[in-house]
Amino acid sequence: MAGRLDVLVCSGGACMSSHSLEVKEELVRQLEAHHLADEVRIVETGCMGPCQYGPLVLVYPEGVLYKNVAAADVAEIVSEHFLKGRVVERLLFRSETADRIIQERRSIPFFEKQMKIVLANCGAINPESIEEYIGAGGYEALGKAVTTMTPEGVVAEMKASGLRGRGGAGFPTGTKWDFVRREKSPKKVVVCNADEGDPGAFMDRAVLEGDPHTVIEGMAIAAYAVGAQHGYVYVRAEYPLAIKRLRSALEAARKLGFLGDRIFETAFSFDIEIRVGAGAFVCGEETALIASLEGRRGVPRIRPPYPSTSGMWQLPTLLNNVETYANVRHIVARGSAWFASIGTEQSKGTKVFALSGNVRNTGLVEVPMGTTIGELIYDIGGGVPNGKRLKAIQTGGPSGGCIPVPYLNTPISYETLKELGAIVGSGGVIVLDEDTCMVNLARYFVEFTASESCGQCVPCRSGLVRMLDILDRITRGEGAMDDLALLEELANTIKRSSLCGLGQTAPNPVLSTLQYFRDEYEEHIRHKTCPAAVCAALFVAPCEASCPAHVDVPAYVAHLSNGDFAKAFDIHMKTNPLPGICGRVCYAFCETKCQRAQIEEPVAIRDLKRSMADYAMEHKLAGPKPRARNGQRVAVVGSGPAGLSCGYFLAQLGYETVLFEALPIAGGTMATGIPTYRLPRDILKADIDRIVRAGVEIKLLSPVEDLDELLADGYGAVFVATGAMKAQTLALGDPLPRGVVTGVDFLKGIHVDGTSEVGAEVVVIGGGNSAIDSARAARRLGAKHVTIAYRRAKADMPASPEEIAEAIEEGVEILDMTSPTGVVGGGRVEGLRCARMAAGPFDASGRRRPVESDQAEIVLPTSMVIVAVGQEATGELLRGAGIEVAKGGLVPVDPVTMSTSRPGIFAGGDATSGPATVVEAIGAGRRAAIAIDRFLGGNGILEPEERVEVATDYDEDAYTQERARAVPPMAAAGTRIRSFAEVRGRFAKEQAIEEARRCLHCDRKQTEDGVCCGSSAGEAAGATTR
Amino acid sequence: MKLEELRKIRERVQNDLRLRGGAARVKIVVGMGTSGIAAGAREVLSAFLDEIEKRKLTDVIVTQSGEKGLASKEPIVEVIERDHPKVVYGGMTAEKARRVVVEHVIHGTVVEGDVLAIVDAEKE
Amino acid sequence: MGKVKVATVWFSGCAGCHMSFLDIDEVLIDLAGRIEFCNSPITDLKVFPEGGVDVTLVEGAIGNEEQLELARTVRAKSKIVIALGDCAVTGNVPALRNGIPPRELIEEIYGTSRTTNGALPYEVVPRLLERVRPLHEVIPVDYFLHGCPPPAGLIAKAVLALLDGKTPELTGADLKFG
Amino acid sequence: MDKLRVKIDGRTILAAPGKTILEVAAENGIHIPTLCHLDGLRDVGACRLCIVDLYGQLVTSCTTKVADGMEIGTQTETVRAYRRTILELLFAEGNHVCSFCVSNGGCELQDLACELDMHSVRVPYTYRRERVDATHPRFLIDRDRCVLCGRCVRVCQEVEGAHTWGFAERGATARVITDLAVPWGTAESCTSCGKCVEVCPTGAIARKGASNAEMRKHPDLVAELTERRARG
Repeated sequence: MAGRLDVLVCSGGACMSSHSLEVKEELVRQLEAHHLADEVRIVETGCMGPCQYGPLVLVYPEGVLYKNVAAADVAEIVSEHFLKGRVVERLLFRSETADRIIQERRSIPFFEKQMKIVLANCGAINPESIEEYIGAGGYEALGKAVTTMTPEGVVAEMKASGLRGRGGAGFPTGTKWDFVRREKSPKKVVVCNADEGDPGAFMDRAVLEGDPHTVIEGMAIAAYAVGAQHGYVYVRAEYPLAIKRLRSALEAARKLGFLGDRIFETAFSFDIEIRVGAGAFVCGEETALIASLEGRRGVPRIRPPYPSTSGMWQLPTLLNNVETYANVRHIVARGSAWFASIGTEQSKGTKVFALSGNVRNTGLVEVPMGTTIGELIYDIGGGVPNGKRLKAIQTGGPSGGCIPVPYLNTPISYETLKELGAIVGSGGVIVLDEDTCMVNLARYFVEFTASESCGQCVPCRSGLVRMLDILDRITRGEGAMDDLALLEELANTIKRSSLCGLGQTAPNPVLSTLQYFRDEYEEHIRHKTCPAAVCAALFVAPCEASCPAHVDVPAYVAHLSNGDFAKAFDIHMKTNPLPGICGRVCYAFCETKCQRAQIEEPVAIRDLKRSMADYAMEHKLAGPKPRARNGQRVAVVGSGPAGLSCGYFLAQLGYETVLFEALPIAGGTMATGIPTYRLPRDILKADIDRIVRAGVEIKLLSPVEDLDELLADGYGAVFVATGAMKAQTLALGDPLPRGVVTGVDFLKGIHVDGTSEVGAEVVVIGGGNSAIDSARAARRLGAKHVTIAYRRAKADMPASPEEIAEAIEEGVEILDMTSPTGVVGGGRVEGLRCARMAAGPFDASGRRRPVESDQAEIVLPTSMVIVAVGQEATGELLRGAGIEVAKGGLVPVDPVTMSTSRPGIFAGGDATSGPATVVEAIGAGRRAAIAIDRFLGGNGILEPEERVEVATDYDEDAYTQERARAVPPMAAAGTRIRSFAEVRGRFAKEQAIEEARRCLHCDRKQTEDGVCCGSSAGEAAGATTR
Repeated sequence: MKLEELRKIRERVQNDLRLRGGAARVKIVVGMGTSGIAAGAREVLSAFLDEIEKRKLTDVIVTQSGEKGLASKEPIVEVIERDHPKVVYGGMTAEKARRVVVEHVIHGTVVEGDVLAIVDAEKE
Repeated sequence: MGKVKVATVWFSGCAGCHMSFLDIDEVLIDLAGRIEFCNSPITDLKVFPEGGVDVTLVEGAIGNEEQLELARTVRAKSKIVIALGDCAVTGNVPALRNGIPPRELIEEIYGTSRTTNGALPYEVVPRLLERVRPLHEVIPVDYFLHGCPPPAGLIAKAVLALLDGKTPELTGADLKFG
Repeated sequence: MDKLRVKIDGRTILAAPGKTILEVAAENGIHIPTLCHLDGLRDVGACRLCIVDLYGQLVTSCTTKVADGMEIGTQTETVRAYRRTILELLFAEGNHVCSFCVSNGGCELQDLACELDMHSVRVPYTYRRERVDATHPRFLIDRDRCVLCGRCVRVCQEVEGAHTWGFAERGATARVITDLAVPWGTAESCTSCGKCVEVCPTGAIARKGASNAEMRKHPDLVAELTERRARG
């Protein structure tokens, strides 16, 4: 009886390591049990591609693809799907963008944009069945070549196809074949290079494991074309499955006469042997590979002579890579014109890439040359997971380079990637997110090549070790700026004077990171910081490193875990004097880097901070004592977070500090913009009052118009923190009807002026937090229907995901891909005209640029439009003091000292950075206070004592077990929209202590005898490589 | 091995691989819910598979579905042909299944007596 | 014209370079009229001149914390710094101890010595650095005089060129180590 | 045979086909620094010190044959800088302490420092620590002074035919070994001919008991031998 279902079980390397063979065995058992063995055929296949989701099971004829199948799931699949025809939904793929399940393999986005030529059979046939290979058209091309074409004809086809070497160098394959064909030698050799050694590259393995005959057929055609009798596949010993499948494929091919004497009853005879390499990376270099094939030490030799004239045993030798051979039969069978129609002008056909790193869908993909990098990463790869930002992609492994975000629209080809300082290489693509340290990445690759150098030539052998020394020094914070020049000089020397390709390309990872991420090297050298919080010698813990104010999170959390809230508060005040505010509105950069996420979820650091701050407020704690007054005076303009922070730390250092505020209330945007349901004003006041008690004088209603007057008044220095309060506008009509306001004015009206006028229908334009704030505030003021119109995709909204989710709960509707073009209405606004947008090419931020779609314009009926599309600084005050102001009103300052071009005048916060976060402003204010102290003759030291690790008094091991993150109480959405009362509740004291104990103490790096004393996850956090 | 021999192997195997092609002309869906199986859907399914095998039909696939909600008419079978309305047969037996293969699938004549419904593809 | 201020210092080395300096014979007489020796093991002036010097010749590699500190002072207070001899230029013989942990070294040398009765000098003498380093690895160096010791003629050539306000032409055989 | 026309450092020179750039330069009195090259041995191009500038490409002159119309720069800024950097790398990876080396004054590495104007080694030194192998009755090897030029390996293979010397390991740990990495004194294939001592450019392989003044090497011995053999 014919089968009714074909069930393909992926047995590629990745799926096998996630136990796909157990799934297969269970399938066999279950089919027997249900008497389905005759109707359902199980096929073990090679790699299907999306390795992340293995084990994969593909069921035909429906084409249903199941992911992450465990043996325990098999019974359900058999009884539900195979017997009753009900697809098991929980094992299906899910769309990344829309919340839907995808049943069929071909509609999964991962597969949609791919074009499988090389991988056509991988995951589709049983690699151990030559019959299935033949059924899929196999050996037809070999038959066609040897019976109907001349060798010259085959070579001509290869040339015309435009195929280039897929091993990395991209040399035209047909030309290479022609060289070998033209050699006058009775004996010639073809060699397949399967010594795949790049970290993160596994395409050759997948082909050998999933479709070995395609390589055999390609080699046989090549042998016919160049006139060779012997073939060798040089495959690394680390690929036992590939060796096994190749070996059985060779036997099967011999048995059917595709190898051996008189192939297809012609005069052509050819056979292939397998040679197993011992795993030296350098043996991927062709001359080293040949040396190793011959049984000698695997070291490269000088070319010429090239292998095509003198290779194995001095015979003319054709050497191509696995993927190159895998293309051959398709070109012969379907013609060079077909092949040449795929790809770009100079790079034809497809390329297989191994996607790995920080990307949702890791695995093997095959795309036409010319596919853009962005399509590869986002459309196929599914983008960067865990809400992180893309930083760069690394291609070509240790010989390749990095490509940063602004180049996402680059079509992939040999030429374009080379222009960017990267290479196509063998096809490894490592996606790097914001948590990657580029210096450490370069160090990793140099460490690899330094240890894989054959040791023959001096620049590579000794030079790479010296580069590694220097990179090590930099990642330890011991680098000097001169090191960069030396590093570059060494890199260029090695690149240009090494003997073989290994050395000539080994410096590329350093050169390309220096090209695009030099600032990161400089951060390590000048400021001894690792922005990605990877280089462990340079920070206390990842949370501390990622905090713009560098709050010693591990220390205060440790105090909290001991129940000592007062000590925790003291630690916090050393670097951040606004704990009540930050405990509520902080972006919590710390949590995004929290290593606890490797176990389940980050520690709820912000909520912990709030508990601590509320405790301090209720117990009227003052924080550390300021130094005695030193008699000098400093003026601060603006009472937002930057000004308050700078003022506080100046007071701590002994300065008499006066804050000038133009408005009748202190706090800047925290008072005028952030709604009270997020930040109650008594909390704001408590934090500010504490700063006043610490010795800062705040003068309200005191606008400053002339900095020189201040300096003449006896202030030794001035810190300008006037924020970015000017609302940006859109050209929506002229004159604008009533009912169109800016988000800034709307929120300020509510919180400062006490106005509360709102329409029944409100449309908010924008995607940032102030748009969300406006929308949620409008709901609270009684608006029936609030819509946010945003021109990009929802996933691209800059507002925090938490805020967006809460807004939706409160009934705010988000209309993304919608760009307002004008208002409708005369006296009063009646509607908002919007164009519907489509996702265009990627912009410099790595998001897709919205472009107008062909959908018709829509009109949103509304009685009020709130424009919250961004704010900017004016720079007026500083311009008046003769300081140059850049575009957007921003003032250029030194990032460490916050000093402007004029000595004695410092600036920070939104005024210099543009709209940013409270905690960034606090960090800037503190840095400025230190610099002002130095400027006025002090030593700029705020904390003279060394950091002390806080001992804890509970059983830490118990808390490294999985333990859910604590969630504070939240008011229900229905209640929330009835008032401006605070939405988020706080932990009970015991709950806070419990939550604090989830901290893994990444700050405890090593004990004296060099043993890491943290938990395993703590070690992971302390490790420099990810 | 000659080219002709190779092609023979291929034809034989292709029949074997037809399920994976996704390009079948006719799809026969057998309702295999609890009531379907109770009414003899297993035998119907086997008969379809057997008949298709015997007649070397390479462009027909047989698949299964769940309960159709019409227990009294089980076993229920749908015959879906490209560019044709879907034909739903009820009260199938192994014998009737073989007839559907010959008359409907091969010759394109609907087996009138057993038809429950004819459904336009768009209306689904 | 005032005299040119010259200092010499002696770090981890054998004093051979200073001996070679003295070996420049009659040139010394010429020099005596043109330079003022500010700080030198030869003159036994132990404090590096606060006001700074024009040229400092540094013999020896950097082996302990005191030497590191003084090397930095030398750099800060000298217009020109010359690494004098292979120890200062390459680390030479003193650097052969690199790779052996300082603690082991001290225990080996002092712990087994009769004259010190096994007392280990941890506090009273400057701490050894993990590695002995050539001078230019710790401070920028302007000229390198190779040799163990550098030939007297080479020293004379370099110093006289500097006194004439010229750049010493150090090339070819002048760069012979050992 | 037709002569090829090449330009070396601006001078037009007629050269016989099949010769390397290094040979043609030497015949015309143009000196190119070398280390792993030795007349009479197969060239491997490993030390990279003889690189020359083909204006667009750098090649090792010991392995690259002259071609008609070739323009060669042997002393361009680029090659001089690269040679110096490479030499610094050589000095940094070993313990080349000339002052107490038996080859002091007769060392090709020491001479190269003078020739290439190497004032200091700007990269950090490695301070290698390998044991001296003095198990051979007449010779010894101090691997800290080895530059891995491979002359000992080649002379042992190509001229003596003993194949005692070989390479082991890779990258920074690559080193020359005798037989299968046994102490030299126990290497059964060694004929104690001493050719390795004569060709070693530094003080790495030396005669035991020889004083500095006695330890003068005769690498030209190899060319003499091979020429005589060729003559029969």
